[in-house]
Amino acid sequence: MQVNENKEFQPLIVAFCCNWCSYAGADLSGTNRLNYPTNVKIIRVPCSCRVNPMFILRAFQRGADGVILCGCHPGDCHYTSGNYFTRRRMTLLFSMLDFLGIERDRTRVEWVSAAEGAKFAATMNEFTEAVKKLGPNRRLEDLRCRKQ
Amino acid sequence: MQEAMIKRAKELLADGSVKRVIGWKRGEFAYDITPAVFESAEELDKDFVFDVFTSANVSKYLVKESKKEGKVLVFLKPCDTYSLNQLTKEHRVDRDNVYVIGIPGGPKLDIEKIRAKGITGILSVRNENFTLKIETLYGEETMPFSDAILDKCASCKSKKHVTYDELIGEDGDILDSDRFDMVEKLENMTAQERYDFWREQLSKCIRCNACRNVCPACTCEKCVFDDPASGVENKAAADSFEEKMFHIIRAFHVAGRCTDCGECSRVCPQNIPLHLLNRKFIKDINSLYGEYQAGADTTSRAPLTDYTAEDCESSIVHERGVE
Amino acid sequence: MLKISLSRLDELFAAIAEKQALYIPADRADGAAEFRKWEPGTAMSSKLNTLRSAKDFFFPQTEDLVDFKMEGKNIDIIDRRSEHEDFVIFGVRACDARSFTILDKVFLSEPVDSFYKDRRDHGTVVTMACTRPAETCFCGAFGIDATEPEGDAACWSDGEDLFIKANTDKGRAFIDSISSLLEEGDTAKLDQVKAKTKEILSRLPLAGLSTAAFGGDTLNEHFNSEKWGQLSESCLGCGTCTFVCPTCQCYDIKDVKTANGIRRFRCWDSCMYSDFTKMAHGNPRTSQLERFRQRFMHKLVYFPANNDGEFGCVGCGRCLSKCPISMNIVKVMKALEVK
Amino acid sequence: MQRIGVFVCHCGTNIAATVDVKAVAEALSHEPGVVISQDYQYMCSESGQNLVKDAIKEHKLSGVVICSCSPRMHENTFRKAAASAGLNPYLVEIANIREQCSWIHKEIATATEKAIILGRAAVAKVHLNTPLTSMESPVVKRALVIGGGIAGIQTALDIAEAGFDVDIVEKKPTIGGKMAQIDKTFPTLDCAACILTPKMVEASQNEHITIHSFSEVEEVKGFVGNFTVKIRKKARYVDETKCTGCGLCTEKCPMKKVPNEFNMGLDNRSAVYIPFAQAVPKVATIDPNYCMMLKNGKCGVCSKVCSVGAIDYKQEDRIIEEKYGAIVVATGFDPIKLDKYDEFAYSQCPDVVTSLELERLMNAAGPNGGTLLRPSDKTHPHTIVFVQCVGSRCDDSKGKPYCSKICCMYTAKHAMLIREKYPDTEVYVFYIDVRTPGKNFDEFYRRAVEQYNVHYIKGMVGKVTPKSDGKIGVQASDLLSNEQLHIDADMVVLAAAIEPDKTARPLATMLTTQMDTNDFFTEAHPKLRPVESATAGIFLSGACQGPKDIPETVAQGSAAAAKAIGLLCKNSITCNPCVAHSDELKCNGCSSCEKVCPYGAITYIEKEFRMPDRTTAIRRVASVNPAVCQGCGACTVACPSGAMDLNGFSNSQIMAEVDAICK
Amino acid sequence: MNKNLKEQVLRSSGVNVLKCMRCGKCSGTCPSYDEMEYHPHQFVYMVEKGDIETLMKSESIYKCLTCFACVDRCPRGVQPAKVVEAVRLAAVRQQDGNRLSADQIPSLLDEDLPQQAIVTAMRKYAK
Repeated sequence: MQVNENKEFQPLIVAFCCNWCSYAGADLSGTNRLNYPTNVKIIRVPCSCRVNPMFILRAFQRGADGVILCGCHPGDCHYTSGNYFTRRRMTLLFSMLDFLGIERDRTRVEWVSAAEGAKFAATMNEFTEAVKKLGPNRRLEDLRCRKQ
Repeated sequence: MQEAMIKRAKELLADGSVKRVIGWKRGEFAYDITPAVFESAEELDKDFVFDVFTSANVSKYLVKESKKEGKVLVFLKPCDTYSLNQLTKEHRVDRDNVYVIGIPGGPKLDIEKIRAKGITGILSVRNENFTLKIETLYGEETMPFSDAILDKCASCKSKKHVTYDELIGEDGDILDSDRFDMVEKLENMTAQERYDFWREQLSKCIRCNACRNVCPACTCEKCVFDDPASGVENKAAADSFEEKMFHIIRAFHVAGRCTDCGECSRVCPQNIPLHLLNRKFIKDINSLYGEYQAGADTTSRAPLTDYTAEDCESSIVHERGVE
Repeated sequence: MLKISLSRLDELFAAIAEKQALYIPADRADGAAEFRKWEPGTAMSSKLNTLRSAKDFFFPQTEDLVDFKMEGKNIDIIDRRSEHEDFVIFGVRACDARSFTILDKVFLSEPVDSFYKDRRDHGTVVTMACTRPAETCFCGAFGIDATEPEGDAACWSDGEDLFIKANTDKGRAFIDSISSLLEEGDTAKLDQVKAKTKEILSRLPLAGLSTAAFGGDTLNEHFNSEKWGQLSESCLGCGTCTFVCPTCQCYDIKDVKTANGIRRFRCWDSCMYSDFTKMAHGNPRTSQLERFRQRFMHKLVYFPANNDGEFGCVGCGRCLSKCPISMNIVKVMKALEVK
Repeated sequence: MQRIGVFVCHCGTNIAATVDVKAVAEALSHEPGVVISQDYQYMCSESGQNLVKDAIKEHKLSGVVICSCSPRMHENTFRKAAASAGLNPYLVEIANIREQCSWIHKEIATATEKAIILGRAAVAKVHLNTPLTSMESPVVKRALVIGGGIAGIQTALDIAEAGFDVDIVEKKPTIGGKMAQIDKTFPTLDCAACILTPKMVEASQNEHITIHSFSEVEEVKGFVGNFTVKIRKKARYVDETKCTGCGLCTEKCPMKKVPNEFNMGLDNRSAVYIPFAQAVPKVATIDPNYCMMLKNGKCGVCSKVCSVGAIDYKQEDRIIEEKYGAIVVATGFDPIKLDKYDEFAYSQCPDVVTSLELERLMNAAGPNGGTLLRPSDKTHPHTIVFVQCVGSRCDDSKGKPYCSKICCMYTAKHAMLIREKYPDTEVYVFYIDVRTPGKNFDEFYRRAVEQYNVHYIKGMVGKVTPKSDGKIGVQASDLLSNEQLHIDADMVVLAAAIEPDKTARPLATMLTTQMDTNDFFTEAHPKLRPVESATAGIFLSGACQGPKDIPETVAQGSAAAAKAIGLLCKNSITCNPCVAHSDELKCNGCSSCEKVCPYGAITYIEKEFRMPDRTTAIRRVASVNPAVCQGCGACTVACPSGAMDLNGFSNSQIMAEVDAICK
Repeated sequence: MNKNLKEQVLRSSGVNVLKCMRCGKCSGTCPSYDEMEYHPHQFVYMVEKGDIETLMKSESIYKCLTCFACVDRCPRGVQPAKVVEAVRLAAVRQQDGNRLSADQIPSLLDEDLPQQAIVTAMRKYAK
């Protein structure tokens, strides 16, 4: 999270991308020179199902303003069924965060294939804008983890 | 009922079918009852108790007791049998080494609710026609029985025993309970209201771990919150994030496994309605993936280790309820 | 004795709060009482005691100790200590007041815990005598008279007036600071109230509880008792008893990773936890029996052995009402005293 | 203490134009553990790699971070370079500052800042990397083919050709499958038996091939290279080793009223039978449902007439156990049941037949010796109506959602054969679309229309009504002329949809392979790995993977064989070391991980442990087979106690990355 | 093409006409085929094209017996009868164009027509 009084709020966005589809999709949007904001930082995981809810909470704890999880389209998982488990886990996790009053738009799951470079860039642009609108993450931040 | 239970336990001890009996032990007062293991007829006669305050779910003790030599007899209320089934399903309890006698369920009483009426110095509690006569240091007090019922009993989901070797008393039915009403009420609040509600509740948490340690679904050999390698280990809720983190992860870990026995809220020394978090998951699972009752059987696949190609997308969270 | 009419309590609180922070027991939404900073409109709770004990004022559940700030490969060490402001805790019960004496023995003996001492130096404890003890009370067993509480200053109520008396210099200074509001009053009615309370205290279910079988010289006898097995078998190993206890003083020191370094803090620990006093070789007490035994041996044997016979319990009864499985020090004492 | 080297690549100007690479190298040099931080023009070039190798040696590096292009591009390059310099290849991490930074951002300041953060995350991760070694797992040099149709036979022959032993398990008394029942094949119209039976004989005579006919797979355990399979050899009450296939018993058997499944129940066989003349193995089988000796102990004729004493009424099912390195599934297909399509009167009228029944009716070894006669009255049909897409291309509630693929072509074949042999017969084909992609396929269909004058009518038949005069009323709409047609037919032939064999689903469960909702086996990749299942060591051959005609089936059979041979050639297989592993001390044995593992890589063992309280206990703990695990990590999240972790992407590594990014 | 009409027909029928694969089984099974100017499969196709006014003007909408044979037989679950019914309904809703005038009725009366049908017709078409 970076706030500068003169500058527009720049959210910090963590994107978990599965190695086989979404990370390749992100690469493709690079290859095609499709812009998306520098706010987005990608972490590579073998499959979206590797993403533990703990990682998402960890990101918020440490000041991320939005977390997005990208995986292969349902039915296309490299490991055949990983993203189906992801879908259930994340639906329940997001629902719980919503239940606790955390802004819904800070979390998202998006299916991006290795061919969808344009979709990846568009998704990241859109998500960054949505998080920007929400402002800094205050409800799920651990103040002790801020810069001393 | 208590006499019948003691009699049967003694018979089973005497003929050698069981070595030990898990039940409840009388305390100093009317209400401070401790789960206990009884090994002889004398112990049973002296201390075994079954009444309106024997609310503790003793199924979790079977994790340890069922692995000991010899069969163990356990008295389980309907809600407790769900916990046992779930533990059996997860191979935490050796069911073959357990002899289950199903006994009728509640409603059980909550001493805190009696105290909340300002009644103090409680010496004894008697139920006369659904009016509680409470003898105190400051004279006798009365209150309606219904006002003192434990929350978990007030929204009882089932009076049916899902596993037992024999029953004392009648078996009941699965009930239509109003257990999701409060969850729904919260869902209909605004995000800000929900946030405020939980901030107030969770800020009370003292991280005593009573909720976790009493929970029959929390039987991990090593809990992630006690394990420095997990990255979430911590001892104290030093920050509002930590409180949320603990309770979100705990609820998530038992999602699809929680039988909604209500023990977490019963034991919370700070009266945090923790069961609402678990019920939220149960409600979501029921509505999104089909009705599922953890512990109803020992074979079905838990919702989080299962999927269908047609499952809803997580964006459904954005589409329903109140922002 | 000096007194003020109970109807003028708010005036009194306002006068105290004008000079320093004032904390009084107040009811929260769920009915339980807690110490809360007084501001106009805060009503004093009528509950016997607060859910959490008053030890939090001097020994909070978490406390930052030091920051290690990293910049590149350099580490800066920043002391997190700051001088506390003066504060008053009003309405502490006799049991909790005694707990400070016990904590003092731990934290103020050499080496002095400067974090604790700083808070202790700045805090004035004003106690309040009990009139309606609960069935779970057993402070008498530890020689505490609930009608004559300790603390820097003590208060009594006879239903109309609040009487106040200083026990220490700090207490006298406190009374001086509010003397304009006080007047000399007759204690005849108060004496009656005290007598009545004493009578109730003698009738408490736990009134007969005795510490005779315990103390520093009973170590071997109790340590090797066969009863620990049964007593501890249903213990869940949670920390509820420890965290509501006014005298439990164990803490752990932990680090939290910040954005650019480490923050070292301490937090309450519980001897009931499996990783309590874990060392490089592992854990000294590996079973719940040993951990359970540790807690009660500490309060009933080890502590008096090291502190002139002072027991590590004040009989406040919080663990009796809060233990999820209703196992507590009274049951332990009663079981162990039978030979 | 870690000694980490950071190498920032310019990639010419690809990175350097938008990212200040020198600033990145400088910033990362201050990160904890970093002992050297350099930038270079082209890190992937030989001199760039040498830079890394030299630094590893000179600075005794314990970890390497390359800030360059995507790891999907050059991760292996740099891993190999590290390995050649003596550093474990898995101690290398890549920060993707090209595809995910320089190429998408324009402003140098922000792009550089982001590159530093990405580099920092990689440094944080590499701190926690551990050396990983690929495991070797031995390969049993024997293959199992499940299903003895043309797909299974082709696969088995190809594998045997390469010199490996291969077993065929066929549930029927003979191999041959559906192709054996077919009369002629499109588009060449050669006789199916003429091309199939030599292959069947070849299979039976090949020294590398063992045929377990009348057998089924009972249990599959193990993993790629090392499967243990239990096979149930069902009792056929005839000693296979003694029976000569002379057929005397079948002639003498008094029980002759058994519906002959080989001829689709259109005629009868005896209770002891050989399915057809060219059956392999040519051995008799007694049908216990009809044999009077087996049912009530009264008969025994076959035993009396058998000169070699092969009849054994007391024979029981036998279970044999065998080890295999590879398994090929070739369970094939079946036409669907047509009972629920009462608009086509299949159940009411014997002259409404399926295409496979028509094959038998026209076959020389069929019930009528090859003369096409109506089943009801054995008269010559003069008008025949073919209905396409019966049960194919349907809504889920009405039938199969897919195109059965082979019907258009075999119907053209049938129409053509009938018109050729019986020119006095009018043939109508009601179609929705005629689908003929394939070599010489459309030409074949056009021949049916142009040379043989088969009436192709666009429109699905709406109703088929048997009439009292023996005719069959067919009502359909001709969509092109926009009129409703009413044809009095003598026979109606339904192109029934095909579906996977019923045994496929339980088999898929045993093999832990995936199936789609239609029970077709799912290939590992629809385009690039069409003959492998997602489970290593399990290959797919023929129609079990989707509807196929014979040439395609044979092609896939050979392809599956090639894949299996590729596996069997190896003495051992190198496993991906980035696999899950379970910390047994933390494992609860709850089975959550097992349930989400798509590969069946997790099993449970009862193991004795010394517990922290100095007692010993036998506990059920998860054990991951590293040869089978593919490293998806689903189990790591399902595990409540965090006992499961993933090499190369451990909880602590990912959280360190999160922390580094969120600074 | 009338977009509103198409939307109305699609909404009131609840049918997804795009599921049709043009097999013509509906028309193949239709007992009123010969009575109809436009046949069931054409209804589906024309609704898809949005050519609804033509259908509304056609007598075909009154020739459908609503026997539901097409609904039962359709392999794709398209439910052509519901499409016909929806077009008919669209026509009925434009009452002015369809309402019978009183003097038209006698010539339409038929002795074999059940009384109930007449009453129903009155109720349906009279203002």
